[in-house]
Amino acid sequence: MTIYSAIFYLLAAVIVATTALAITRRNMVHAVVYLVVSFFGSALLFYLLGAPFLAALEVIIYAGAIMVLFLFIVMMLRIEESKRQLFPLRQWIPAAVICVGYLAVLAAMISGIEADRPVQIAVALPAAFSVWVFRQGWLVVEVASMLLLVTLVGALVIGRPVKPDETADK
Amino acid sequence: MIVPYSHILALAGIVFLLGMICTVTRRNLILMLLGLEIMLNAAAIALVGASLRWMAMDGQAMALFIVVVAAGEVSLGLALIVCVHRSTGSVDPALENRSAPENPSA
Amino acid sequence: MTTIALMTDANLAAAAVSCAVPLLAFGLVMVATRRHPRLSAGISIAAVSLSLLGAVFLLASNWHAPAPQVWSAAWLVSDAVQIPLGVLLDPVSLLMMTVVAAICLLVQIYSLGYMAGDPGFSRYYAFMSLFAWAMLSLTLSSSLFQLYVFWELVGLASYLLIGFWFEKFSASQAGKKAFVMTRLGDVAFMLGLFVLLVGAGTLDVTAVNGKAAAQMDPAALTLAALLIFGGIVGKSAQFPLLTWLPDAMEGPTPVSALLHSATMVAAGVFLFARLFPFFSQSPAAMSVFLAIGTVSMLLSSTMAMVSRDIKQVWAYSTVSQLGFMIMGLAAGSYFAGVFHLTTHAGFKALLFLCSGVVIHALGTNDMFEIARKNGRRLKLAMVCMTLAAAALSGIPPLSGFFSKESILVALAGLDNPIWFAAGLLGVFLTAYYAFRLIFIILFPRSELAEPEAEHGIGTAMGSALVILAAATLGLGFAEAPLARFLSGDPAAAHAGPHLPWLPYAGIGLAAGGLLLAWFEFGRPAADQKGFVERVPALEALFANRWYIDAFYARMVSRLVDRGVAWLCAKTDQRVIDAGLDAASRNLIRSSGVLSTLQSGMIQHRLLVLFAVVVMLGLYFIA
Amino acid sequence: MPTVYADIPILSGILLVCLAGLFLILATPAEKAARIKKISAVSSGLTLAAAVYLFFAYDRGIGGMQFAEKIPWIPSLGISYFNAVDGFSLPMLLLTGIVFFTGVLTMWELTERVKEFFALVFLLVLGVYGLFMSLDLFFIFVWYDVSLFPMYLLIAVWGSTRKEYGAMKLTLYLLAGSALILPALLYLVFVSGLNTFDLLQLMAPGTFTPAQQRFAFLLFYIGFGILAGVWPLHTWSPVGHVAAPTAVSMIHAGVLMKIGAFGVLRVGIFLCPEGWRHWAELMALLATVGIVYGVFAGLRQTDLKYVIGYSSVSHMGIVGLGLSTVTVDGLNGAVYQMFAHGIMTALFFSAVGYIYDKTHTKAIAELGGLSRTMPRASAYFIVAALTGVGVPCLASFWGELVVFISSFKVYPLYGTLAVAALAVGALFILRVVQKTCYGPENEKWANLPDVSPGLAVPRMILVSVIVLFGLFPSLLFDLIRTASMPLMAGLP
Repeated sequence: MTIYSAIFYLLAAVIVATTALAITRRNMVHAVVYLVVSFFGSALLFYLLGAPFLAALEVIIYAGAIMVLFLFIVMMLRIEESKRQLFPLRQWIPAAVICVGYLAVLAAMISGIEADRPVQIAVALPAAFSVWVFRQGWLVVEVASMLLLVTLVGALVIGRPVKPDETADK
Repeated sequence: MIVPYSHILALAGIVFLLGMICTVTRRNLILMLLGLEIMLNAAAIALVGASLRWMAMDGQAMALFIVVVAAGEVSLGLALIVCVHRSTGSVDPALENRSAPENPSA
Repeated sequence: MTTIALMTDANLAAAAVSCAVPLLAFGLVMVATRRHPRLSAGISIAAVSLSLLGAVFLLASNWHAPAPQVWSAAWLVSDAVQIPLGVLLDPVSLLMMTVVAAICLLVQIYSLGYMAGDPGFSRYYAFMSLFAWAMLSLTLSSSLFQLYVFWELVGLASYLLIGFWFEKFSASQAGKKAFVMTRLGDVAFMLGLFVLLVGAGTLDVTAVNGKAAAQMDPAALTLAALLIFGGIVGKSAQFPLLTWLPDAMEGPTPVSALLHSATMVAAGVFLFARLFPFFSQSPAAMSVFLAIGTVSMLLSSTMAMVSRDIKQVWAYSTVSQLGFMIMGLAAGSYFAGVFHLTTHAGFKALLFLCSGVVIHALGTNDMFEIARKNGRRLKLAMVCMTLAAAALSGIPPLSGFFSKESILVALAGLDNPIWFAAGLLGVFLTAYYAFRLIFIILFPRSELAEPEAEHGIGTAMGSALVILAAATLGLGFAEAPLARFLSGDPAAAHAGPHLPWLPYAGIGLAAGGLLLAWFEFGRPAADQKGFVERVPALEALFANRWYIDAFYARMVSRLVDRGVAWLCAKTDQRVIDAGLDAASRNLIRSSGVLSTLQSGMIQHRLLVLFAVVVMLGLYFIA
Repeated sequence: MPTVYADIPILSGILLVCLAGLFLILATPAEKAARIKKISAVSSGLTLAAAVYLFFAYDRGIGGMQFAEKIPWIPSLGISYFNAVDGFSLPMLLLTGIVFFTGVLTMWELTERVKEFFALVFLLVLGVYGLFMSLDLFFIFVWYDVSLFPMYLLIAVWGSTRKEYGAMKLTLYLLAGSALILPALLYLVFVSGLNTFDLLQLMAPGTFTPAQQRFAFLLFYIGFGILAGVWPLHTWSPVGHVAAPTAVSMIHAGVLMKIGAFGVLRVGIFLCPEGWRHWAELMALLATVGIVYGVFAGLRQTDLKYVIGYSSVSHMGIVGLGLSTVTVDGLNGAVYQMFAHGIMTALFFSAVGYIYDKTHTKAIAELGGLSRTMPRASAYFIVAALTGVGVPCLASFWGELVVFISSFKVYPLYGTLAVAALAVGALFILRVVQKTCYGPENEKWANLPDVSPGLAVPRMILVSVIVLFGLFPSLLFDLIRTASMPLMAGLP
């Protein structure tokens, strides 16, 4: 067991723990904060797995932009905490059944691949990665940018102030 | 020499599972969206791991696009949630629990 | 081939024309001349005259050629089922054809006066032509399917004519009753034909009477004979289907005359005579026929003894005389039955036409009412009626005497004396009820004799009466020639044991009946109350037709209407339909259950989605 | 059986005339009702004329399929536009022509949504014509469905007495039928391995194993049998008859029910003779129950159209009984009876429709004495009733007689029961005649007009057809025989 693997297990524990905490919080602010921690863990994991560029993006976009956006909305809407059962039984039981099946599939998949060989250390330098992406996937990059544009427009349309006569229609 | 790929996959799987549980059980649209993010993140972890395992950059590129899609999806999703909250005053996914149902009982 | 035969053979041409002309008249009247009553009557009478001419021509030209002549052409060819349209000329068909055409013509002439001014005058003549066509074609049919076709058409024509005055409920009811009851017999007839067809392989009349039937299985032969006789029972109003005939007098009186003498009911006896050789191959069936004829004869005589309705008495007497004919035929005397059919056609038509005159003049059917209104002043009608009643009773030298006597001879020849005794009893009862009616009208008791209204009998009506009366007087003496014509042997008239006392017994009993009637109704001191009427229970039994009608009415309403039909209708509504409706309701409800899956709740959908993904994963791994 | 191809595509011509009529009606403004009616009358008259021409031009000496037209349509699936007529379909074409033409004339006084009504009727008849002449299984199915769907609208919009219920019930039943037919068709086409929908190719002996035939025939029998009113799947028919407007009842009872029986014959019997033989006993049983049941259930009805509806169930039972005998006679009788019953019910419904139009009631108890007020209308009614009773020399007698004889030979018990039902049938139909037409004049109806000469035309046509084929049955039997004898001779 190398130091890298020790770091991996540590990060894995942190990610799983914080995620689990995040999804069980009543208070959504808490949930978001725990998830930010989880994403930081993910970022470190990416770094460990040789993707420094993605690690940076994870911090900037996931932990930074997305989670802040969540936080922002949570605070803006001021949703009062639900007094009801956290996990309603009607949804929880089927979910549990599905989980069991899912875990079975997961176990089968893990045992199925050549599991013994540990992955090697390697790094995809940001410059090389970027060149590769723009060479190999320029079309996908364009599509992604188009997607972001459409999302932007969509968000603007949805978020535009509602005129009184339109509410009457609804 | 880090860990076997299977361990990375296991981690991604467990995180995905947590996200899934969050999505289907929490009766709150914001938390559902959060669960979705968790699942996307789990997918990204699996892809990055696979990228390292096979020493190819496709996995990382895929993870990059996942981040892009996640960003877009969250912004649109949150906008919709705000919209729903504005018209019904609730973020419960079940229709009947909203205050101004448009279509009572399916 | 047949068209050539039609051109060259005078007999065939005459037969075809005689049959077809009334149909043309029917079509013409229905389509073209309904607005012109006199023209319609003219067309119809001309057509039936032509038929009579043809019939007389055929009779004369074949008088010495008793060998049957057959022509036939395909009417319908399916595969195994082939229905020919043909003409069979033999003595019985020729005789019957002549009788039918003659009576039809006389009745139509008579109707000129009787039906004058009726709003449905044209329709009446159209139906009369239809009747004539059906009956003439029936007599000449060469195969039994063809005969069945016209048999049904005769039923149709009588349905239309009995219900001619359809505004009267009783008339339409009687028409329906006649049709349905004879239909009941016809079902048996048709089944009998099927059995015969399966067994003998042919329905050609000559073949059935000849070898074809002889090769049949005896049980099947008896079955076929009994079933076919079912048709005769229906048509000739024999027991147990006898009640439609008395009701059938709801039609115009000339129609009754036609119906009772030469057409509808005679068709039954004609069929018996037509298939006589076939029937006589099954002694078991013949004895059943004998019993049915006897029962019908006696039952209807008793009914006639208490009826007050003049037409009804003659109707019962028709049933009884038909029973007599069937007895004669079933006893094995072909000639006796056919001869009585012929003479009966004459005097029964006369009886009805006379009654028609009386009814037309006085506007009532009730014999006591007629007596009170001085019905006896209608001299010609009363003379003719008395003459015909005497013929009916079998008083010599009228035609009825000869034909009845030949039947009695046949009956006397049977081993079991009970049939002969029943025949003699029938003779007595017939004379009694016939003269009961005559005496009641001739010797009115009522002091309330109303001043007689002047009613001239038109020449049309009168001439018909006179001709028929002449026939009644003279026909009896044609016995020997007819016997020779029908069976090729003048001695056939007395095909039985030679009993010199027999005519005297017949005459004696008839005279006895007459005297009893005189004693109770005719003599000045009589209180006009019959011996039956002194026993109320018996009278009720007879007047209610032995409750046969009530039994049928109850059967129809209980068993058919409220029984099977109710069951079927309810099954339809409550079981089949309701079952399907319930099935569809349950389908809707169960789809409601399924629709809860479509709650619109996004998490449920996600659950399903994940479940499917997981299941797919399990599937691909396993 | 030879197949004779046509020089001039008359069969397509019939379909084209229907289509042209349909489009002309659609192109005419809705206000010009008179013009729409004229267009309808002319085009339906043209199709009738073509049908009559075919009837007489068909070469009975050669027999087989004649006036054939075949154009490949989707060769990769083996679907072709294949039309031809034989001794079975020609009477049906003639029947359709007569009922169509007279039905259009009967609705001459219609005022409500004239354009849509006639357009839908044309669509309906287009499907019916197509089905009768088509020899391609794919097209048979398509035409079948084309003829079903206008029915719903015609009843639901122009009907009476629980019209939505009746229309929905009818549609559901008939669609259930087509849901059985389609799988059976596809099954046969695929197991044959011939990659063709051509009926004549598929019907070659040995194409299907007996087990396959038994399976497919049952589906066809039930599927088409629903349309033919086979007991116990008949309940849609009285309800539908009652709800439908006059012309639709005429076409519905006169032609559409025949499609069911014709489908059993053309598809079921042609393709699966072994299945036919195997299920014949069941067919005979159901048909006999239908015959007996129909007359008894009819006895209890109080609505004029229900009475006719149940008599139809009974009469169609006779058709079924004929088909079940597996003999030439049975087939002949059944096809003849289909034709005769079609004409008869058309006359029945046109008479009842007139009575209903004027009196606004179909309740038997309320009617009465109509012979005095409307002698012509009741005369038509009586003629139809007598035909229904089975009076000789009116068309349907011959069909019944031949069916009865053939069924008596094969199934003595069923034959006997069917004949016995005749007596009850007479009772129930004549009772209705007595209660509606006879009796004293009813003041309620005293001022109602009788059938005008114009409206008498279609009814007179029907009456004369009944009498014509009643007096000369061989006109039709000789034709049907050209188809039934080779069919039976070709059976293994």
